[in-house]
Amino acid sequence: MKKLINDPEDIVDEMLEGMVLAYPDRLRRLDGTEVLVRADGPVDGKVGLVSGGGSGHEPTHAGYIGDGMLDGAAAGQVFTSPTADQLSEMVKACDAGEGVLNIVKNYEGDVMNFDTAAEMAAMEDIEVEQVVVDDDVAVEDSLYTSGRRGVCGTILVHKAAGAKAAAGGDLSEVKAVAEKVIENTGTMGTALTSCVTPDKGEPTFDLGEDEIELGIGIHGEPGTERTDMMSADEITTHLTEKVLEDLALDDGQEVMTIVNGMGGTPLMELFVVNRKLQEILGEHGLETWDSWVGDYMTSLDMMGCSVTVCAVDDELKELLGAPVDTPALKQ
Amino acid sequence: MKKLINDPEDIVDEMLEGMVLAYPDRLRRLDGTEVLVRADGPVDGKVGLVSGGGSGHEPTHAGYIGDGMLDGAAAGQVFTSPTADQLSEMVKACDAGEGVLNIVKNYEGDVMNFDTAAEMAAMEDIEVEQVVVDDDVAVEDSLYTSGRRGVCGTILVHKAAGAKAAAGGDLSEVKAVAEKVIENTGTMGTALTSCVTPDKGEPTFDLGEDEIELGIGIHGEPGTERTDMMSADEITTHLTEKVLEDLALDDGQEVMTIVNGMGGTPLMELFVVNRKLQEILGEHGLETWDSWVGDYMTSLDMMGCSVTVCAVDDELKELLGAPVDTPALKQ
Amino acid sequence: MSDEEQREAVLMAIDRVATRMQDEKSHLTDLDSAIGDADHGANLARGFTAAAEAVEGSEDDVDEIVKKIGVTLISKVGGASGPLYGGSIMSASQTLSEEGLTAETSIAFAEAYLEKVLDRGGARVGSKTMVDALTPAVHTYKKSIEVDELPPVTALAKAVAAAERGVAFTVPIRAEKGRASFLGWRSVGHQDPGATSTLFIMQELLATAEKF
Amino acid sequence: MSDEEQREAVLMAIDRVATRMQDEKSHLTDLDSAIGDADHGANLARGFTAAAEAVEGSEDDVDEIVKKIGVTLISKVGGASGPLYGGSIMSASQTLSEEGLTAETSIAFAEAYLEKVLDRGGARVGSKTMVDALTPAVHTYKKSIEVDELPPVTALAKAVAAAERGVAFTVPIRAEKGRASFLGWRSVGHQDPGATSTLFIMQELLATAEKF
Ligand SMILES: Nc1ncnc2c1ncn2[C@@H]1O[C@H](COP(=O)(O)OP(=O)(O)O)[C@@H](O)[C@H]1O
Ligand SMILES: Nc1ncnc2c1ncn2[C@@H]1O[C@H](COP(=O)(O)OP(=O)(O)O)[C@@H](O)[C@H]1O
Ligand SMILES: [Mg+2]
Ligand SMILES: [Mg+2]
Ligand SMILES: [Mg+2]
Ligand SMILES: [Mg+2]
Repeated sequence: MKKLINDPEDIVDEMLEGMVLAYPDRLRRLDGTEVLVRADGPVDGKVGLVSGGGSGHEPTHAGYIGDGMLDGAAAGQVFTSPTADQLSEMVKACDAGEGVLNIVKNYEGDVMNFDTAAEMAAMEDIEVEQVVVDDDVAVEDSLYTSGRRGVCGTILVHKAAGAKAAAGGDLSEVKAVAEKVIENTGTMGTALTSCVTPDKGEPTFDLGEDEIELGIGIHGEPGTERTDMMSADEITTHLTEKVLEDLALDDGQEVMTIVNGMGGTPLMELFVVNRKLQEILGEHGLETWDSWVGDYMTSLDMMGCSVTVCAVDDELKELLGAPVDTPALKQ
Repeated sequence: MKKLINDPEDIVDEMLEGMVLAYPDRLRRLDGTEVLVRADGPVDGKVGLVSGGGSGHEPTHAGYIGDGMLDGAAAGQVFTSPTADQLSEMVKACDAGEGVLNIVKNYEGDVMNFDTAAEMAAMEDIEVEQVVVDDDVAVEDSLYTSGRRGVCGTILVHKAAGAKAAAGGDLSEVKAVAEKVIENTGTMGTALTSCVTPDKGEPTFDLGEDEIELGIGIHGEPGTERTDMMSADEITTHLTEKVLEDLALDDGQEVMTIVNGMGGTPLMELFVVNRKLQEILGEHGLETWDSWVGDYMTSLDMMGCSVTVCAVDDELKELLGAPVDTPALKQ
Repeated sequence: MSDEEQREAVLMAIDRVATRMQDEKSHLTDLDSAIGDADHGANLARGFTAAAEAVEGSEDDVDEIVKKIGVTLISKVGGASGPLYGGSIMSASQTLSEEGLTAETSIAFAEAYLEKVLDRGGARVGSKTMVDALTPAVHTYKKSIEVDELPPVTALAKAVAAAERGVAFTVPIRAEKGRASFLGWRSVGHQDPGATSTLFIMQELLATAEKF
Repeated sequence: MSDEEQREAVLMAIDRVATRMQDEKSHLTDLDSAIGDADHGANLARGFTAAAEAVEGSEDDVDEIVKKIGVTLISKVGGASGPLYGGSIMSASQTLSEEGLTAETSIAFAEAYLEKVLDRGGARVGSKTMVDALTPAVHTYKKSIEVDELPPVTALAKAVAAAERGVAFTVPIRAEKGRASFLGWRSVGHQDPGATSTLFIMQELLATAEKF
């Protein structure tokens, strides 16, 4: 394993320092924490929007701090949920008196720590609401699992809820928008290679030269199924059909899509996937209102991608299409 | 090798299709070519700005088409210069009567093909000027080489010249700005791994587990020197000192910087590099006016990064800081 | 045990656990690689080392020391295991506040701890989590003292043996909780990292108890 | 040779070269991996295959056919070798326009081709490029016919042998042109891909000539 790192123990700290140096006008670090907040926050009269989770998903989460999106993001150790005390510091720092919405991805660690943080914040009379994103259609939501994971669809939750908050929505309205996106979004991913965590320094799982993992998460966990290597078109078909099956959309439905790179896959290949994705959507009678292609929610250096489809109505189109100005997303 | 591709022969074509599907309002493909141009181009009264080169550097080149940057970009096969006939089609399509500036990276293939294209366009009475970017300080410019390579600094040439053209500069003014950036910019890169081209399907060069290449280009060519693996701080120091030595800047000089990922390196690590880069600049008495961190000019899935430093004055600050609206760069 | 001895025992235990987690760091991470995200070793090594440092040389009562250990784990471990280990230790520390560490309070502590883990995580025996090591250990400990009237150290040794069987039990079953649950049937055949670290902690508690 | 025979010879030659480039694709790419960017094989296989297809069954005069081959290479190869091979063939095709393919015009063609490569690329003998294979071949061919008065096929065989030595000569020297020049001293010890492909082309020309 070769990485541009010093001591693996320092990587999150040094990354955050490097981020603040890159965006000194935009980001501020809360003293003694791994939390970044808007340099000009909290924003008067606006509901605070915070997110967070393990590191290694960059530009998620702190890359989405800014006008029209997040007010704060907590960075845990690589793939490890941030701790409850840091989360509660973040919530406090992002409250302008209008309350705070926690956007949590559905992992037990994240949920348990955010829950505790919400309790701590409530004790200081901060109004806190929480939504749990679980867009990953690869995992069946049953009594026998801890539920579907939160993956790349989370970015759309940040975006839409962020736009609603920027437009002056109150906490319950912002939360309702977040939940609407969650209900209407599905994602499925694949890994061609395992990622290598700085700490372990070796691939998390072994994958043969002719194998891929389908239904991969974003934490270097193995996928739900291992298959033979396939062509880009076959892989895209597999991912997209699974997502569409889950969403069960009506003919003529407008959607927005993300082809998300896992970190180690060239942008070139993501466009190849997008080409097939759009073709399939057309065959299903769906209309693409907007499509994003790039690295939005990564898994360190993992090669692979995920396909996200979100059914949009007029409200969501307005919110997802609204201006946003963050290090990682501007429109 | 596992990649999200169908037939390696089709990858550039399919990538371009996928790009146009992702940005239908922004990009248009010239029929029968691998050239993308502004959907709303050529822009009346504006000098045309075009670039191009081999594919595999995404988001370079077509990702920078748009308001305030390029009017057209030609995509060659992977790491292979586009052909002269395509380049000349592009030049024609991007001329609004005010002439066209070709921004060429200093590789013999690119230069020879762009030269031929310029001759072809001149025969049709299009005013064409050309600048050749050679920011790579790793290669000594001597009688015994084909000169310094054009690498990530090219993005800043696109940006400044694009802003000048958008502001109504005439062809000679736009060219002068491009040359000013070229004179004031230096870049040096490192590879921790070789890239794998779709065609060959194996690493272009072998690199041991404890070795890295310094002075790497962006075409998967081996670097100028092979050394033992070092820490992020040591690597950053090595790259930055080499660039600063070449630029020989005065105390107090303002600079803008890019920490550019080669494609396979997580953003997390690029921020770790940025942290040290900014520290070193401070030690040299330089002032960072702006800093970019991300994948701007890649080499497929290569792991590694480059450090670019550009000395800026008031004119360049205005141009580099001007608004821009392209798929890959917005500000 | 005197107050002084109790404090010494707790401090020795946390030191031993911290050292053990450092030693087992890559072992635990390997287990977590197979069915999780390859961080369990780093999480616990970081957390218990910080916890040991946080209470080093403390003159507090044992319940305060134990609480401090829990709080430190909460703020240093993160992930799923942070709130489970840290939160449950913190919460269970209340059982020691009146009488310190006795045979009775140690049972109360173990029960409170198990309850909190079940509460917070929602796992049950057979979910392929730390609960599978913890439950038989706590049940055996309690029964050995209360019914069989064995001395606490002997009871603890039996509890460790029970935990061992719990760890082995996690191998052939399918995960229902934690990241391993995402794997579905593919989780079968792998040993749960959290159950394993629970066993290691208990082994260190036993080694400590044997010195007193 | 009759016009018909000339056309047949040129078409056979381009077919053979196209097939050869397909066969040597990965060989050339491997050479380019070591000191370039791993695309020379793909570039030439793509280009010469397209060129062969472009002129297949053509009824044109040989100079037109050769020109078409050059133009197709220019628009299909790209990179450094596209303008060098394609542009030089296109430009040199003029030497065949008056009298078609004769011993004299073949020398003129070879010289014009070499001159264009030197002109466009700026390399010289010893720059570690295709020029190192081309120069001795062209010089030998000319001298063998004009001075030694050997028949063209024999002269071509000598030229191929000279090109072989040129290829070998590229190994121990440092590159001054092309991507390999970026490597500085590290280019020493590697064989130049473009010189190698030049040799392959000449070998196919010889094999074709031997059939007529
Ligand atoms: N809901 C739960 N209830 C009980 N234990 C759990 C639960 N979820 C996870 N665990 C335990 O936590 C362990 C994983 O811890 P760790 O790797 O540190 O956190 P994470 O899974 O967030 O990366 C699992 O092996 C399992 O024993
Ligand atoms: N300036 C030059 N003059 C003559 N030959 C050159 C020059 N530059 C490169 N070449 C030849 O071209 C070959 C490489 O061709 P190719 O790999 O197709 O293009 P690129 O270098 O653009 O990838 C080299 O091996 C060399 O023989
Ligand atoms: Mg984790
Ligand atoms: Mg090339
Ligand atoms: Mg884990
Ligand atoms: Mg090449």
